[in-house]
Amino acid sequence: MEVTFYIASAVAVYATIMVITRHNLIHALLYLVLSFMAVAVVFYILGAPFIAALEVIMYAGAIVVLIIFVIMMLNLKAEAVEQERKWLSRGIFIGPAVLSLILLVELLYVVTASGVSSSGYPMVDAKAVGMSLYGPYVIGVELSGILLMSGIVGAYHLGRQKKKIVHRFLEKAEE
Amino acid sequence: MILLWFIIILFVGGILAWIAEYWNASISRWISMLALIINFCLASYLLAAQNEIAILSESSWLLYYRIPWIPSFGISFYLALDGLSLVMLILTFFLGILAVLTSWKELQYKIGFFHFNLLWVLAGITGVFLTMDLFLFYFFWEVMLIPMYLLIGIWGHENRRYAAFKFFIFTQASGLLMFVAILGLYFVHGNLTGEYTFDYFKLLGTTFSPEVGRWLMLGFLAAFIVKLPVVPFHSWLPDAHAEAPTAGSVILAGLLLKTGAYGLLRFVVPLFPDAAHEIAPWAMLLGVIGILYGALLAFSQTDLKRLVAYTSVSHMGFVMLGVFAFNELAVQGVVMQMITHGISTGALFIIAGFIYERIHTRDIDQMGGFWKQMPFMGTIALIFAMASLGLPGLGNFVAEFLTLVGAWKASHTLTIFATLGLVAATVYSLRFLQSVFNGAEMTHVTLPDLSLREKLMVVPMVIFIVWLGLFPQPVLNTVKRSVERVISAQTKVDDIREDLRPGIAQKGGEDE
Amino acid sequence: MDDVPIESGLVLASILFILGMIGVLTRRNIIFMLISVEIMLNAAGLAFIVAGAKWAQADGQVMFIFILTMAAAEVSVGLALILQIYHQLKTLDSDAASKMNG
Amino acid sequence: MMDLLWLVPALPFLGALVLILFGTRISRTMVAVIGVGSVGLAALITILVGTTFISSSESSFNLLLWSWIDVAGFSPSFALHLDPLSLIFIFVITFVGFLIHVYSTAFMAGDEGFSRFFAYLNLFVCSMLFLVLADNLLLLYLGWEGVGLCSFLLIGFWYEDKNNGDAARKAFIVTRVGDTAMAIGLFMLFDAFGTLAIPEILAQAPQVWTVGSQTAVIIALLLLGGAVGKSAQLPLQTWLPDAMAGPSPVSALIHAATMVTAGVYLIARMHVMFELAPLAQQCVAIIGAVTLLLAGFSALTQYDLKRVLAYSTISQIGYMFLALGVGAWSAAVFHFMIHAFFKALLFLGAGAVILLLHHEHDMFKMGGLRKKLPAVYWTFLIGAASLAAIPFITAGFYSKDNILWLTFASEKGNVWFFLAALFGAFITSAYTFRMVFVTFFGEAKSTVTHRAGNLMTVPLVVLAILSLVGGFIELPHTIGHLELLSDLLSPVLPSVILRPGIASAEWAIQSISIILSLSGVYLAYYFYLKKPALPGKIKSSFAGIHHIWFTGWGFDVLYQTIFIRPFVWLSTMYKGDPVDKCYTGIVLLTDFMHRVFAKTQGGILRWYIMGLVIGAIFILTLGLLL
Repeated sequence: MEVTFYIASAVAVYATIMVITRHNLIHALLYLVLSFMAVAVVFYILGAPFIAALEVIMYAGAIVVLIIFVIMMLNLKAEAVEQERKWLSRGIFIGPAVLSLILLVELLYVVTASGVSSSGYPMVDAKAVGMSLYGPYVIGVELSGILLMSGIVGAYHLGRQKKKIVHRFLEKAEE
Repeated sequence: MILLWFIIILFVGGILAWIAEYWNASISRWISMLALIINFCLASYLLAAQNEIAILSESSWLLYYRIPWIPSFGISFYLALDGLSLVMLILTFFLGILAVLTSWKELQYKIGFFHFNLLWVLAGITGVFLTMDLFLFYFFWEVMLIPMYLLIGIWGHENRRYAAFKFFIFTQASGLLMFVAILGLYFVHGNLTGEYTFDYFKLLGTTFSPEVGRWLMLGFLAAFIVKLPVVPFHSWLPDAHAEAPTAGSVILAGLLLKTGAYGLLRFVVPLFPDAAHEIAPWAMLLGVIGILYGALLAFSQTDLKRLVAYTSVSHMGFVMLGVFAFNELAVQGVVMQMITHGISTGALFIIAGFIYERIHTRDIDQMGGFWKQMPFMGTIALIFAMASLGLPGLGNFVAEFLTLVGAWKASHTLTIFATLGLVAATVYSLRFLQSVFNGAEMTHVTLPDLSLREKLMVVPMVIFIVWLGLFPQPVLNTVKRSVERVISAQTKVDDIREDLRPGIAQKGGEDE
Repeated sequence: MDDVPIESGLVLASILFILGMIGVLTRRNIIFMLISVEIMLNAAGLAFIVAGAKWAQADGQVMFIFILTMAAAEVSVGLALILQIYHQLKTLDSDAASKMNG
Repeated sequence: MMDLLWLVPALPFLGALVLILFGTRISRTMVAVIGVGSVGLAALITILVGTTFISSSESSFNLLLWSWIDVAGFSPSFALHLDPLSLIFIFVITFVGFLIHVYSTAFMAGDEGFSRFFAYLNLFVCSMLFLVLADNLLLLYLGWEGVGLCSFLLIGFWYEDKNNGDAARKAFIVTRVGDTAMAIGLFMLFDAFGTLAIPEILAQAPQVWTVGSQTAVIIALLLLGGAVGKSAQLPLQTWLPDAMAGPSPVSALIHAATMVTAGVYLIARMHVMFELAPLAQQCVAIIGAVTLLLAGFSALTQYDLKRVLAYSTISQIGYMFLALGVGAWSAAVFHFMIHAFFKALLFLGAGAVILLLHHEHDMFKMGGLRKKLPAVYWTFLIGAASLAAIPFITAGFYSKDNILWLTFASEKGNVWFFLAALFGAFITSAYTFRMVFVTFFGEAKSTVTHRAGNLMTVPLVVLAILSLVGGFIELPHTIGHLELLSDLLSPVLPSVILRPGIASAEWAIQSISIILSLSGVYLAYYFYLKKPALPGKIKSSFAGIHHIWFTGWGFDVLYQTIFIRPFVWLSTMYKGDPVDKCYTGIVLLTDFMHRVFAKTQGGILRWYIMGLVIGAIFILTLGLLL
């Protein structure tokens, strides 16, 4: 089981690295699916099968599909890849890399130094999750609902092609 | 009730004047004129009848009017009139009439709104001079500010926005400090007696620890010395005066500055006698610095209105010197100074306005030899230049001499320096007079001498200033009891001090 | 259910989070930035799950569901924005959309 | 009859008021009638009041007009106080003033500011009368400043010329410096006595202070400051020569006869103060002695006819101060009166000459006017003789001789004062006759088209007569011994105390002074008529001294350097208001900060995230460290 965890972890990390370094969006998305899948495995190992399923359905499924739709709508061509390569110069990595390294070291230190260790995770199944969702967290569920609705409304509103009006507004703003 | 009418007439008059512009701009002029004349007549009636009224109410307060406003916070709509307020009211309405007259032709646009602002400023000033509730006082203090800001910002000269903002920021910042001090006073008094009130008379006897008293007084002082203004807080004044339209300058110099002096007399000294006593030497020093600094700067200005503005700084130094000298002579001098300076500087601004109307510049270097074409205006300018340098026979002399005689008792050195200010005043007044009216004629345009309307404005001012110079006693009598009240607040402190440590107090009285 | 140390799970979450952050910081393409944000959210969710597993409580998973919900809403609105930006500016460069500077 | 006293200042005031209000609308004749008539009536009333007063036995007469100010014990009122001292002054002011007004109607006939001139002149007479009639020092101060104002207005009467304006301004400001000292003196007096009423102060002063008390000395010195400014004495004498820019009648009335002697009046009026302060009185004497010499030397070198007279005025007032300083109060008043006559005469004569020569001031461009202007010549000669103290026949002899003798003989006098006065007398006659010889003798250098009219001649003649006979009211012991004036003044001014056993030397002193004044005349004759080339040579060989004398001992340059330049420099430097700059600094700082922080709102999303990350690192580090 331990080995499975580490393998899945390694896959997740590798896939994520590939995601953030790809020039081609579709390639990146495929790696992203891979990364999510690997994390789903980890979830399963950690005793959360319901969440693992959700991870696959929502992240690897719905969200990635959504992004693919958008990419298709944007109709990006080969030059987009070229441009992406240009944008992603080596120099641009240095600053973030240093910062990230510092942050990573700090996080690792915090995590390992806390001295928590355990073995064998009990299964927390969907029922338990459902019980607590509609028990103590019912307010959170309601709020999530509202959030999702506003997300839908917002996406619809923003996604409309009201080119002319916005254009005039921008022109005005540029004066 | 008559006190309330003073304010209502101005507020309503202002709104009517604004509305009237919709039909005809000149109606709004007449409306504001009428409102001010009614008020002036009412105030004059009170002045004439003050003795009868005073006997009726058996106190130094002639009239009062009080209704609760926000009772849960101890705020009431409380107006009261004594000699000092009465004299200041007369000055307010007199200069108000002049301000309307001076803008008769000068203004070309948004006339109704202009008169609205003008009347509301005057209403604010009237309120400040009348109110005996500190919350209401702050309210009127703000009412004064915003229309004035608009007057400068909308109808001013080239650099008006800068001047208006500067004026607003200075007065507002200091006004907020005062508001904090008012609240502080409110809570200190409330904690002490259990009665939370903004009533001036109830707050009068409040005792503080010296530390608290000092800070609260500084809060009040901040608002008043910025308004007065005292160097180094004067820097808004030259800009505001120079950029404001003539009517605005007249009101600024003639009345708004006086609210600062009034505040010192009415609030700072009676409410915080101890703290005021402590700060007196410094305050007097600031006054003297103001006198000399203003005079020095007035001499070098090339902008006519800025020159006059700096003379105001100089003259207001006398107020500061006199208020903190704490004796009847000096304080009477201060009251006279408030009136005479209002008239004389107002007149100088009006003359500057006349000249601006004719040659469209305020630059002294482009003036000269105007006497030839405008001897009448020259004579008027001569009289007011002499007034501002303190020529005996004109009102300002009485004011300055009383102030200095009083201040002499408080501090010899400072008085000597203040007296040197008279020489400096001579220097700048003569420069003003000579470079504008004497010398070879510099412009080759025809300059019409004063028209009837213009004469109607300046002639009463001349009469007033001469009358105040030769027969100041009626005014002095009117304010006598108010002044005595200010002094008694201070002498009480002196008595207490003397009781506590007689030896030291006596010694302190003798040196300097 | 052998002894996978709790630290390992947290370390994995940290690494993923940092990688996502690197992505946000380095990429200029808005879609990539959005993907990176998803990675970060996912990493945060992972941390919750690990913690929930440690204490054998459902709360961690509940939180993950909330995060998921939020991520979904965010992606939908974010993608709509991307569409608009692309229509307006004809580019996916996030720097080009800096009209809102002070 | 005495109650009419208020009319004396009121009439000229009314005249001024009418002329200011309606001057431009009425005819010139009317203007002249009002201007001259008001002063003439005032003079008439003065004589009436004066005779009544002298014939009555009272020593003074008070007339309260109205209460001026009454605050906390400070209660000066508009009240007139008539005593022999003020009587003499108002007589001189109204009478000489009247003559000068008459003269002015001719002198100013062609001027466009005719009514303005008379308005100012009337206002001046009114102020001057208030000055000398004042019952309290504040009213005196009113008159004091009023005459200063009128002096300013009249010096700058021809306002289109900037130089006139500058001269007027200089006069006002310099005298104002003295006035300020005096104002401080008034504060101290009020502080000490609680009143400014002159009689009360004079009565109380000896009881409050002992002789030489420090406060008394300071007050006396401050009053002296005022006197020095008004009377153009050292060190505030510089304004008077420049003041000659005004019309000649103005110079005659204000800068010779009346206003400049206000200082003399003040000191005489407050003589009790000065007696209580011997140091201050000694200062008066020293100032007088030094001034009379310095001004005399300057007068010797001037070209401008009126400037000679101006320096001569300074010098003669120096004599009065010297007399006051040695305690010869009535001698000073006597010399004031005589000086008013002959100096007014000289100025009017000079004015006539200048007018008839089309505003030519340089006397070396005149010459030979004796034949062409006989009336002016004879009257001018009489005035000059009186100024030079030609013995026995002129009034100036008696008044100056009186001072010379008392300088020597008085208890407070000494030999040095005497020598200074004596040498001054010599210089006086020298420069006076230099002026006469250069102007009226020798070759004619200019053309004269017409002669002075009656309106000009009559005042000249009247003044000439007074310059001759005016002296006979006070004759020295050696000649006749008549003391009309001193007797009149005796209730007000104490008589001089002589040093013991000295009275017999009077005739010797007199003869020395006679010899010196005559030799001064001869000196002028020798240099300017007999050997006209000689002065030029001397002048070129002593050019340095000549320049110093000519420029009035360089006081102007000195004041320019130590007062005016620094003031102007300071003022120009401060023009932009440095305090304002501080506030501008605050504004600039705010603006700068705004710019800096605005940079962070660049709209580049990645920078925002970077900021987030840095914040996270910061907080984590803090958590780790603490």
